[in-house]
Amino acid sequence: MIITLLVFLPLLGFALNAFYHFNSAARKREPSVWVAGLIASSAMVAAFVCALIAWARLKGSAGVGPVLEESLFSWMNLGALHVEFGYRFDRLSAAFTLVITGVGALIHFYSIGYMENRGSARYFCYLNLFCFMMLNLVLGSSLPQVFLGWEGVGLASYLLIGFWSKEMANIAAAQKAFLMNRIGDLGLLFAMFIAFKFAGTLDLARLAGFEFRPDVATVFGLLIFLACTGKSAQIPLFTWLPDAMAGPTPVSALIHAATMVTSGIYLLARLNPVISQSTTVLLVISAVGAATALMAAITACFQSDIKKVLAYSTISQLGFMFAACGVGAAEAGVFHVVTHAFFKALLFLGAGSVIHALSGTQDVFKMGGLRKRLPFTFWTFTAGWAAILGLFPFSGFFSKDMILHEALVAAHGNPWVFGVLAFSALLTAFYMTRLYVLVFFGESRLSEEAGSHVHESPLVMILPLVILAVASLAGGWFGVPVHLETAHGEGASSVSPAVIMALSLLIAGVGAFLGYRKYSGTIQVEATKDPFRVDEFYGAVVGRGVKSLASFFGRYLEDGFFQKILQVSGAAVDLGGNLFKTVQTGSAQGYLLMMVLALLGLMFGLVFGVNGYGN
Amino acid sequence: MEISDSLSFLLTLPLFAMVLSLVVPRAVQRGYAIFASLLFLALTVYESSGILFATSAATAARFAVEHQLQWLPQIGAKLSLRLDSVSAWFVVMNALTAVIAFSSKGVWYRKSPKLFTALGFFLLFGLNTAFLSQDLIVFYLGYESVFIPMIFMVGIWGENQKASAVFRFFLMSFLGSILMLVSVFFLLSRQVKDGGAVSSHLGSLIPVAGGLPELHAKLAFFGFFLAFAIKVPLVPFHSWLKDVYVLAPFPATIWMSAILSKLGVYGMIRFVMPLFPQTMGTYQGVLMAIAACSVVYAALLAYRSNQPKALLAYSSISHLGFVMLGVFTMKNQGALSAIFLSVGHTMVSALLFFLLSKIDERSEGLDLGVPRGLSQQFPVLFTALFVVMLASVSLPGTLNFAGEFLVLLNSWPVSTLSTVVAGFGAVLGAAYMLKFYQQMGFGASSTDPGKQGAHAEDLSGFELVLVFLLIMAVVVFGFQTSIFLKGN
Amino acid sequence: MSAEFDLLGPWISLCAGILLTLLISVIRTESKRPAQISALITVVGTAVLSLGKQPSEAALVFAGSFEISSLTLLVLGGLCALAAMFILGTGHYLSRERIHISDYYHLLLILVLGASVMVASRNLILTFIALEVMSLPAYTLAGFRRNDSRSNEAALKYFILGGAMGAVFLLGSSFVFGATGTLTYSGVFSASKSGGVMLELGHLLLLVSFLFKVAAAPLHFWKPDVYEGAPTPVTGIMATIITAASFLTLVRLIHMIDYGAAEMGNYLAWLKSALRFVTVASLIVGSTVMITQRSLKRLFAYSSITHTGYLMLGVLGSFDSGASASSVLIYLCGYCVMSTGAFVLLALSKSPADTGTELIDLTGLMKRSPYLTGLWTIFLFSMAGMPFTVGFFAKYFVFMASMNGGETVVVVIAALCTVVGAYAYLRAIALMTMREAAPTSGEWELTPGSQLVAVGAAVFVLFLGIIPNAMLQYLKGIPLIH
Amino acid sequence: MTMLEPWMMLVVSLVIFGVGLFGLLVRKNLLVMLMCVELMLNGVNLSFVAFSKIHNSLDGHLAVLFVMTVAAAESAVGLGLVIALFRTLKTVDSDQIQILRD
Amino acid sequence: MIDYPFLAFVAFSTIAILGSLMVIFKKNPVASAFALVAVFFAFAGLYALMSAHLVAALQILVYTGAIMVLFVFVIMLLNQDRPVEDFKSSSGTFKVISGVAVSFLVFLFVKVAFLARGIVPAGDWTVEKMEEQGGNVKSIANALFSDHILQFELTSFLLLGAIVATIAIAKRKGSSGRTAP
Repeated sequence: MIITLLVFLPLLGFALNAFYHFNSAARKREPSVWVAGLIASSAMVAAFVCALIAWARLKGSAGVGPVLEESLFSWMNLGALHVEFGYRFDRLSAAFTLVITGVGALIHFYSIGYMENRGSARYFCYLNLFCFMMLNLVLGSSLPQVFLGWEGVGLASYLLIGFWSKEMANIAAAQKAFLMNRIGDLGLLFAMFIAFKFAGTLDLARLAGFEFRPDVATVFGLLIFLACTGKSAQIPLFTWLPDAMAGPTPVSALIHAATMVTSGIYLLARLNPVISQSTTVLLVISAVGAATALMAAITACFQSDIKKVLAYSTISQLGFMFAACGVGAAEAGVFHVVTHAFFKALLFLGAGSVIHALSGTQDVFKMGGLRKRLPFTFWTFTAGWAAILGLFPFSGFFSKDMILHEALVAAHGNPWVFGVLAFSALLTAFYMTRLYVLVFFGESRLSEEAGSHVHESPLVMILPLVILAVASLAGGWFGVPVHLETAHGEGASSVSPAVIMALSLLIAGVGAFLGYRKYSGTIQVEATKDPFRVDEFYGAVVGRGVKSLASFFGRYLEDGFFQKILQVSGAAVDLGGNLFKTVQTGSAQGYLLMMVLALLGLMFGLVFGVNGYGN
Repeated sequence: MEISDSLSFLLTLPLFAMVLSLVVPRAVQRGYAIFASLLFLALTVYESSGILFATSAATAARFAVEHQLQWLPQIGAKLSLRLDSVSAWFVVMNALTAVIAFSSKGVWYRKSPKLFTALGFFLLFGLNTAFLSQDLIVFYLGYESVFIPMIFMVGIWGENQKASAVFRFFLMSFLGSILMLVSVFFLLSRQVKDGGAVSSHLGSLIPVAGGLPELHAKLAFFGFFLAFAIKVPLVPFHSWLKDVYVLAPFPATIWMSAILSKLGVYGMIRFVMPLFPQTMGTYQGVLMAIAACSVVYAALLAYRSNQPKALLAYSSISHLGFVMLGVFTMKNQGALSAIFLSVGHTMVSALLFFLLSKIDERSEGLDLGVPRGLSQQFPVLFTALFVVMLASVSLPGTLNFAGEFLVLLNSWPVSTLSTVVAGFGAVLGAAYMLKFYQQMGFGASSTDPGKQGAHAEDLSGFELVLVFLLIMAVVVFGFQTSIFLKGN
Repeated sequence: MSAEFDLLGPWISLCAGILLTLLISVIRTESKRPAQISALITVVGTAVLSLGKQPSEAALVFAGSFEISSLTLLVLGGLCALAAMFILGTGHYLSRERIHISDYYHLLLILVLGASVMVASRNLILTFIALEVMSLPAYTLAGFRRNDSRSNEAALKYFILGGAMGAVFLLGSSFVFGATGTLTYSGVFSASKSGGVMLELGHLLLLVSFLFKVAAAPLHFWKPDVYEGAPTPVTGIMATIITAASFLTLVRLIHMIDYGAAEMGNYLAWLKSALRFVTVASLIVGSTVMITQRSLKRLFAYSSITHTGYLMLGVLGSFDSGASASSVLIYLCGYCVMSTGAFVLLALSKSPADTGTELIDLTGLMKRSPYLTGLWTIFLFSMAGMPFTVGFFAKYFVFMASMNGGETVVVVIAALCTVVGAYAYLRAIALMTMREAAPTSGEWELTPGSQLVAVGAAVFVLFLGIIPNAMLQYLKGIPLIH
Repeated sequence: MTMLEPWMMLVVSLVIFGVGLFGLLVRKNLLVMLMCVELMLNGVNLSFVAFSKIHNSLDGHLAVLFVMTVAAAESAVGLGLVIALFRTLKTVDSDQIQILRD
Repeated sequence: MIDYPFLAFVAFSTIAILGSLMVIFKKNPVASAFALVAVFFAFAGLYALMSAHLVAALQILVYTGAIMVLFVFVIMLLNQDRPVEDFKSSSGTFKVISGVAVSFLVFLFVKVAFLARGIVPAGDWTVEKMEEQGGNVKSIANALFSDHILQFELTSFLLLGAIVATIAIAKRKGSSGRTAP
């Protein structure tokens, strides 16, 4: 029952905190952040411990694909459909579970400091709910259960992005995230229907072993991929992620960097055997992944909000992972998920620490020279920076290098993908260095007021930073956590890993150098811009489209046509009534004449019609 | 099958309660109504517990009860009531809706409370007659008699300008139901022509309908279909709905959206499917398309509505489109999923209107404009509203998700296109429900707390317990689906 | 013969009552009460006498020109009961309108006598005389508000058109007589085997005159005007007693000729389509014009045209078989009860006579008198054919009869007209319950007698709407035609 | 033998009926209209007697007797109604009685 | 040989038709009434031609003697003995339609009435038989008081009703009710 316990611990935290929240509300008292935070954090720590125990058991058990299975109850049984509610813990799940519980626990702790004075038990409720849902996603034994987690994390994300609900902009961002995710979710929903129709099962293990018809496999794969683009912010459904930065920064770190957005990778990795059945799907995935990586990297270079830069960076990194999955090297993608979780969480939390120190300022052009004033933050951020650049021996080096290598050598590898990814890596180095330099080096550009309050964050925030910094440094040495089937040797070309490593380091160096050159001197304030304007495009086409369709229906059908039908039929009856009334002149002789005419008609019918009289 | 006359209690008790309500003093009228309906709910659940809690379809079938009472031998109509795994759900939902309706916004008890309670119990009676009857004439009687209390509830307690809405509601419903009656007559006359003994029992009409020539069957089918399509409503036949939902007092809106609409669903499952399987099969594609269009069309209009009640009204149409999609699969599993989703819809839409009525009580009235920023002020109320809203957008883990999922799963092989279209409706559903919640819940508070007087406190007491229990039911049954599916 | 005279008892008692009432009012001229009481006793006694008798077989007396059967006794009893209800329920109206004179009661009794004999008649001349015995008091009663020109107008219109149509009936009788050489129904029946256009023409003329009496479109024009102008109780009497008797006579006239005769085949087929036209026209005209009306009496006039249409549905249904059209009887029974209730209520309106009672007078009635509103609602719903009222079962039987007769399209049209008609009734109900009272809306008074009648009728309507078994059993056992 | 045959009487009777009907339609004086009703009834009477003659039957004669009685009663009532109308409206013109309409 | 019955028929029917036309075309109601009297007399002659002597006698007694007197009395009572232009007040179209409709009606009636030529007598009450039974009057009286007694009795109520009705309706204003309330 260890897995079940592991999943339900956050739910327990959620329930306790919910009770605490309503209890305090009823007594008109502010709930204490420390109480709420400790409840939530201890639930997460306990879950992490459980995850470690389970991991140990998994290591200990023999067999090719060691799995821990726990079935709770049967969820839906109808006809051929049998959906069990249960959990499966294998290597892939284990990697994700450890990240979720581990990084999650750290971020919970961090939140206690970050949310002091502004948070409440509600916040920790949501955070725990998120973890519960995320664990369901990665541990669920069947697709509906994955879907439960899938939509559940969307819900938690919605709640947390809109956490500060007095600002309507935050609510709008939250809604946008939820809706774009919902569009993606449709893909998963439809994929389930197809799976059930053709495979007759929704169980993940059985499904993974099922051989689909080629065309079905393509459609299925594309639908799954659609779901993944929504959740993992890939083209075309990526625009919600930058807006999602409206939530508290720890949330961005946990949900929108480390865990939730990577669930697309999880699903692709989980269904890798099915996905791999169609080369079309793989091609689409790698192309979209590479394109997203490049596009987001370019956009990140033009952002001035510290969190937005990180957000685009996340999208870009997710693009790397997708590209890895697309070329048929899902384990490289998963590896990158893990390392990325460490260093991106670290970066976000560092950014959070900076924002916290500056009382909410997020514009990098209003920072600068914080190296001295926030030493812990600076050093830990440096670790994150190095990791994302892929500098040896930081974890990013290993995973990114592996992806670049696989892009060339994997079964579905492609030099184009490699090229794009490499260029993206260059840009990554550039914009991260830009950020790094703007925040921590140079002259202070703080406003008077913000400058006077700058202070290093409390221990409860620093400690997670340090731990994550260590993880970012060491994470890569553990190696690839999973072993998925990857066909080697049939790749486009075979290149030595060493060459790629060197190339990768070179790229990082060049990018960092360029970034440093540009931003180390006098700073020109740059306005934020979105070179691709995808968001505007969606707003103009999809948003306006739906609205105008709705108002078209509303105006011409609902208030128009349907009302007209009623009015016309009413008017027709009324007209008939008034028509029949016109003979009601009040003149008795008029009536008599009408009756005589009626009689005459009847008699004509009788005499000539019936009897043919007179023929 | 067991012959029992305990079923007739399900009809006589509401009538008894109706008569009693005319005697009960004004001051305790509301308490009486809630108490009596709760008692009736308990009785109903007890009566149908054998079916409800059966673990397998076979067990449920064994608990099915049929009760026959000679009523109108001259026209071959019998009071043959049947409580089985189809009708049991609707009967229970009916009793439940009465509880919720009576507990909703209490303004009605300021004006002729006795009449209102009496009408409510009459409604309960009429609906139970319709849900239990296996005899088409008796079914029609129940089906049609439901209009009477509804008209008066909307007409007497409704908002201004309600008369034309009432007319629309009544005339369209009546048009449908009378054409259904003509279809029944048609079948009966056919029976006479075939030389059989006249009986309007479903069982004896099925062979008659089966023997109809194709064209006749189509026409007869159309009569039935129109009645139920208007009642549900499906989209081209829905134009009565919005105004009457908006203008009706909250209890009436709850009744209409939660249970009156189910009459259509029930009729389609219970009568149309067994009577006209071939015709329905012929038009299946069209029917599925209509259902899918209902989903999307109503969702778009809900998205466009700024008035919370209108929005919920359209959302009701939209969700019922899913239900009908399940019904039109014409498969056992599809129908079962549809019933499942119906139950979800009953609870969720009743709760939504119930909570909206509570918001209405606590603000200056919804007709004066949508109140804003209330979630800070009434955290419990809005949390409940949020959870119900999630159920309404069928978030996994709720009853509605399981229902909707199974419906779509079953409709996918039958008509993929319709299912895809309906799926997009689900996305829109999320959009308008979020808008609905955000409108009232978030932002800066628009109401002056000083103005609200006695109703300024949050949801509490009986209302809270009721809402909590219902929400728990929505969540628990979202996982414990076997209670509905019974291993079918 | 003595047994037959025993069966004639109810009629004799009615005649005796008429004379007694006359005598009493002549002797006690200073008060109108005795006449009212005497009339009431007469009709109640006659009703009891006639409903108590259940002859198993029809007896023809007076050389085959008069039929004593369960039907004719039922009709006599029923009409007397309706008359009793009106006598009891509308006395206050007569007082208010200053037409409360003994003559009113004589005329009413003579009217009932004529109506009941008309249905029992099996001889065309007797039918004509009975028709006039019924009609002359009706013309007069319609003009009984003598100081009101509207009442005079109504009476004269009714008289002129009724007189002309009486002549048409006679001409029809004459042609039938010419074609068959006899004036008794049975003689015509046996002679009709040979057919002939003269017989057909005569038959048609007979039917036309009675279609006029029951106001089937397109012979309905008189009805709204006469209804509006006549004093309300008289309108009620026309709507119930006269309509019921005329309709039953119409049915008997339709079935006067032999339906099995091959020579009549063409004619019967044509006649059926003509009646179908009349049915549909009555339904459509009645229901559509009904919704344009503001005056309540005119509304009920068009409503009764619609009801004629529904009754014709029953006739159409049983046309081919010549079978006993029990659906007609059932419908009439329900229709008379609910109309009586409605008109008794209508007579409670204290609106000035020169404007008549308008729909607007109902506005906000629920606030002023929930009791009255409840009664109105019951009758109006029954007219609309809502469940649990007798109106539903009445409609059930005519629809079903018509459907069995293969008239599916007509039934569909009738169903649609029901919806249109329901709108008109619902509008009245809506005015009562859903609107606030307007300053112009008229007053209503409640009197004990009218309450008794209205509540009784309402109970009857509901009772028969829920447990109609006994009534159905009884009425189904009564053959309309022999 | 005579050329006179009963059907000739019939023609006369029907023509008189028609003339009465026409008069009823076009005359506005209520008294004359009542006379026209009498004309119609007389026409029918003649046809009854003619048919009676054709059929060698007595029924037609009897019918005429009754019709005469009815006609007398009817004209008495009709004239009474005209008098009542004259009292309120001071007219016997049928065009004046068109208050009730629609 | 002169066909006297036919000549008489032609004369009477001419008088009847012309008289009836005068009834409707004379402007003065009194003139109409007198034309009507002429028509009634002509009818009596026609009845006599068909050996319906009782009917002929009653025609004169009842119609001319009773009904027409009543008419003339009422005309005088209401001061209507002056020419009225009411025939002209009717609209032309109305008259034309009425005329055409009535003509067609009569045409159809007559067309059917021609069939009377082929009718086989159904009864045996020939003139000769009536003479045997004691004459036209006695035969009719026998029938009237045996088979048609019910009609006869009912007419008494008809007359009673008519009397009551006429009194009730034509009474002077203000005397509604035997006792003014």
